[in-house]
Amino acid sequence: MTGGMSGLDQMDDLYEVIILDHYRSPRNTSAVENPDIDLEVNNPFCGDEVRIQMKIDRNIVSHVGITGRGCAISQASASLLAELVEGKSSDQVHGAVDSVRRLLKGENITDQEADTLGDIEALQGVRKFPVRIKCALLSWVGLDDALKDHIAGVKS
Amino acid sequence: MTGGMSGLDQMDDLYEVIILDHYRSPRNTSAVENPDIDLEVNNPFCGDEVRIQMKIDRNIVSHVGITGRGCAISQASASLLAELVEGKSSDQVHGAVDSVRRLLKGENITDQEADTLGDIEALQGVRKFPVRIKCALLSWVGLDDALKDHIAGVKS
Amino acid sequence: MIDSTGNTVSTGLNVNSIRADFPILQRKIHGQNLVYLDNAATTQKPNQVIKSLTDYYEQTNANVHRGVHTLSIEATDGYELARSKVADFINAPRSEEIIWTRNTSESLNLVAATWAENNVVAGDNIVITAMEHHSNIVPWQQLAFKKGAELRYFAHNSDGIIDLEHAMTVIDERTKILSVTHMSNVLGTVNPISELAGRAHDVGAVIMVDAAQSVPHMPVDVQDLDADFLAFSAHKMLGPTGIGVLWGKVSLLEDMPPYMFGGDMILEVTYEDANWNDLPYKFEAGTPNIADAFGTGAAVDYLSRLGMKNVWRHEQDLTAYAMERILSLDTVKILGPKDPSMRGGVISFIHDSIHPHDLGTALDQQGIAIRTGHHCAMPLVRSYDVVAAARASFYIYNTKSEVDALVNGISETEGYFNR
Amino acid sequence: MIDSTGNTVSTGLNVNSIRADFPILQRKIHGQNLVYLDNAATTQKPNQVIKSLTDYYEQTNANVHRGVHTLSIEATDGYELARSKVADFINAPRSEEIIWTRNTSESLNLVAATWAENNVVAGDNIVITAMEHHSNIVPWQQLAFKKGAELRYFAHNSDGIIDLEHAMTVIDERTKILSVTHMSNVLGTVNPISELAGRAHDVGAVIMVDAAQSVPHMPVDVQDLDADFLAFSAHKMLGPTGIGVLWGKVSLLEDMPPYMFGGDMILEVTYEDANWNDLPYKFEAGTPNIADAFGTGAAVDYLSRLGMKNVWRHEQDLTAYAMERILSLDTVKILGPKDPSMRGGVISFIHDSIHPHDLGTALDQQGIAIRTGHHCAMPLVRSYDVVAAARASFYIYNTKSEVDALVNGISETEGYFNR
Ligand SMILES: Cc1ncc(COP(=O)(O)O)c(C=O)c1O
Ligand SMILES: Cc1ncc(COP(=O)(O)O)c(C=O)c1O
Repeated sequence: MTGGMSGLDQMDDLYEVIILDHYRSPRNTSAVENPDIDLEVNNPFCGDEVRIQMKIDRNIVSHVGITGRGCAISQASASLLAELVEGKSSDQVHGAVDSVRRLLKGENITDQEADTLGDIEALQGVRKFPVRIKCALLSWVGLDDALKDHIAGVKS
Repeated sequence: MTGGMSGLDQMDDLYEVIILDHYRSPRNTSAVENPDIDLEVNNPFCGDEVRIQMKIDRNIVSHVGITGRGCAISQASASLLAELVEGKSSDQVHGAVDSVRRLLKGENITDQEADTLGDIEALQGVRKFPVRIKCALLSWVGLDDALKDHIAGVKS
Repeated sequence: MIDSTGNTVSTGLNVNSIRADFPILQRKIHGQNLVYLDNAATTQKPNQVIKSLTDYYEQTNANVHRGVHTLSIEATDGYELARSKVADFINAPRSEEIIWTRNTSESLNLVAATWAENNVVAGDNIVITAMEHHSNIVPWQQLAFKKGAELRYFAHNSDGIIDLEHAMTVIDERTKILSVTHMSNVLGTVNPISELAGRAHDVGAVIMVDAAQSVPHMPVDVQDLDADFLAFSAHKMLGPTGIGVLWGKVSLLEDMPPYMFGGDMILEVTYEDANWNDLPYKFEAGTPNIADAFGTGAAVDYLSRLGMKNVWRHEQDLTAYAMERILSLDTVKILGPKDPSMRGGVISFIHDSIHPHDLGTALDQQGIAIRTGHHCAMPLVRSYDVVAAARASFYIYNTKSEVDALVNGISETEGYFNR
Repeated sequence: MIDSTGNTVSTGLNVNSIRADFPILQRKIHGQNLVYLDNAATTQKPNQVIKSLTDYYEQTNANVHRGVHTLSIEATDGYELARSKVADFINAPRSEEIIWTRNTSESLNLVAATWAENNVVAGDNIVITAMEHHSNIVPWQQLAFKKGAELRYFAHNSDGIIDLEHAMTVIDERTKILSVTHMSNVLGTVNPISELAGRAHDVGAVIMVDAAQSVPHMPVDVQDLDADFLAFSAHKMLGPTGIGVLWGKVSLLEDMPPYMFGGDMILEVTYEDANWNDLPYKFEAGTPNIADAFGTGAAVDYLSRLGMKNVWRHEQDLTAYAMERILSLDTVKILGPKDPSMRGGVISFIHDSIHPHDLGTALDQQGIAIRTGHHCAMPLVRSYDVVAAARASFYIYNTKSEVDALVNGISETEGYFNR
């Protein structure tokens, strides 16, 4: 069997070069000292686990560290997230999560959103593999919830 | 539709003339005073009920009274039972119940058994209608159990 | 309007073309055409439903959920699509409110063993009607025994119409749950669910609807009914055996403990403990009845295409005709409402000289299938001072000429036994 | 002996002719031939089983029990015939010991909620292995919580072979029930049931066998095993989804309270109380899954015709071949016994660089269906320090060339991810 016959090239949309690169060399993997947010999210069905640590300075994500184990999609997605959120305000993070959600649902995103997401647009290939969407969203949804809780906690 | 077209004549084996006669004019229906056995058997699924009262003198059934409501088969069978058991010993009754059971299962019975059963052989048409066998056996099985219990009670 | 074959065509159902969808209607019974009038027990299945099962097994079969392979993904999608079809069919607000069970009986048991188990305490009461099916009596009886609660019945009149005033007094502040049949499988009575729901909610109780005989036969809208739980079986509505539905409000379902444990209903398990998956999976332990969920979806499609209003009108029409024809015999008494417009297509009757069992055998000889006995409603049937009744019940494929066959069949039987 | 197409013919199974009975094997997945290796999740169905369902719905369909009409009588006879076929298949002494359930999970829950509910008290213990499926963990966990009893596990070694000596000490005088998988759905290990049964009986405990993975694949004789209860699912042995079996000894079943209430499980009901029907009906509330009982009978017929010894030999042969081929990859580790003769046709494996989920997607692109994840045995899978594994599992229609396709598929996937 050759690569062509085996049909694996049909997975190229799922496993974009950027995705595989982040999977193999995840960014921001070092632990964060005294994190304001320290979160473990997992999808027990697939066996994906991600740990997200962050420092928040006046609503700005100043430092992110991400580790985990799981499939290429969940781990690359978490690494892309780490890259994006550093230096962003909680509102900006929330907006980005929203964009990613819509991107994966196959809804249109604006050019401006696309600009913000940058490399993350590579995740859109996951749409063709609906069972893998959960993997892609895992860290985003977890982070969004944690950030909201954190902000609410600081305010109260 | 005529009787022939409707196929009802195929029921003639089930509703033998003797059966219908016993159904319409059941024998031994008067209540027994101070019965030694007073038994109600019923099949709630079909809605068949039979009450059996008997006096037993030194192992001999001296007097039987049977009442009930239910389908032609259950009621005729009970009436046939009443006719047969009067004057019989408990062993003879037990033997007759056994013959009836085998008759309805489609097993062979001896000429002597057939002699004993007499009119009761008319029940054998029920074989072709297996769901009705329960109706035919209702009073026989109940009586057999009750008689055994009675004998055991007298002995102990 | 009645066409040349005696079939109703005025009710919006084309019965001739419907009949062509049901292979079993070609069967001969004792050499006669099958006249199937046992629909309250279970209905027959159209080709469309049978084919949905065959297609599933020939093309899609796989275990659902969590599979990454194509068959598993397709099976999961189809299984969930069927769930959302059922949700639409009864106008459930959300698809995850539809729990697949084995049948109506399991749906009722599930609520008794989880919601009621958690909410009913000694001194409380549970209220049902005096015309319930055993499946809507015994789970509550047992729960009441266990909890030291009281099981209360409210009355109906001799026509089988429930006494709303009595109901309003029976339901009181200690009532925790009211469980009521939407339509009686013996009397045909259709009960006023939303009035009862109003009263239940006023006293802080919940209302469960046994819709085994309504969802198959009339438009049912859980929001209109103002119900909290509702149960029915696919096999009574053209669908396969072995699958039923419990609908419940999300807010109630979320607070309930699981009924069974294992497989898909779990989120995480350690050697020490476990926690539960989201709705509806929390209530679906082990491999579900996937094929029959597909079949239920096909049954819902079939009925939706006909339109439930048309189905209901057809049955009412047939019932009115049948009551008139049966009563013309003079030897037969019909149980339940005299006014056909107050009832569904179920007619239980008692012959003045022929026992139901003998009548059933004699009709079967003529190809006519009716049910006889207590119809799993012994206390009700006995309240009419009989231990058994005969029952004819109709569905979309039945015709007036089949009603005629029934009436002729009874006459023939009279002739036979009076010979 | 391997024929020209690479199919095993030495094991007494004619795999080519078997394959012709399974319509789904003609399916193309992403343009490739389907290679179905997810049989431990559910098996495919032969025409004979599919046809039994179609025949039932086209010719026989009716509600069972107590019907006097022909269809109901035929449906009842067929339903009971299927029960006795199942009894024969596992050598149950009596047909009424076979209770129809939805699946293995329900069978296990039933025993936990009835027998164990009645017999386990605070301070008692329940013993299971550390390799159970969630369905054989969580019902006991919950019961132990409720009763203040202890749930004990006994160990297995790194090869997945249980430690009998340890088991003998874990089982003690306070053990009320031992519930053990006959064959692990992750490791393939076949456990020594009769030894465990001996120990259980010595201390006065009963033993329940989770036979979900054994009855479909090997000869199982409940009397030889010396078991008290045994559970399995039709869908894992060529049969339809939505039906399973609980077998139990009559003496135990008779003393157990019912699990669900309603419909057929009742002998008599009054407004005040109810009493129960005989076995097996006491445990079958409501309209049963009649059609799928017919289908289960057809599945049992199919397997009996092949002979369970031949089925087992075929799978062992295939497993030995597959282990050798997979291990030749060097990148893959196999869980469970290294000796193929000690295991059934289930191979769970872990790739040293490709996550099971990615591997599953890539194999699916090549038409190969495997399962990935925790296989409903989270605690076990985690004990190997992973959260997920890939699993290939075999059945009567699988061939050595399909094993080759799997191995090639893994290589292709390595190539793809290392590009
Ligand atoms: C060992 C074992 N036990 C129990 C089960 C549960 O079977 P079901 O999902 O049919 O209830 C399975 C199936 O996954 C199994 O493999
Ligand atoms: C009113 C009513 N409730 C409940 C049931 C029980 O339904 P099932 O046997 O499908 O559980 C029936 C069916 O006989 C019924 O008619």
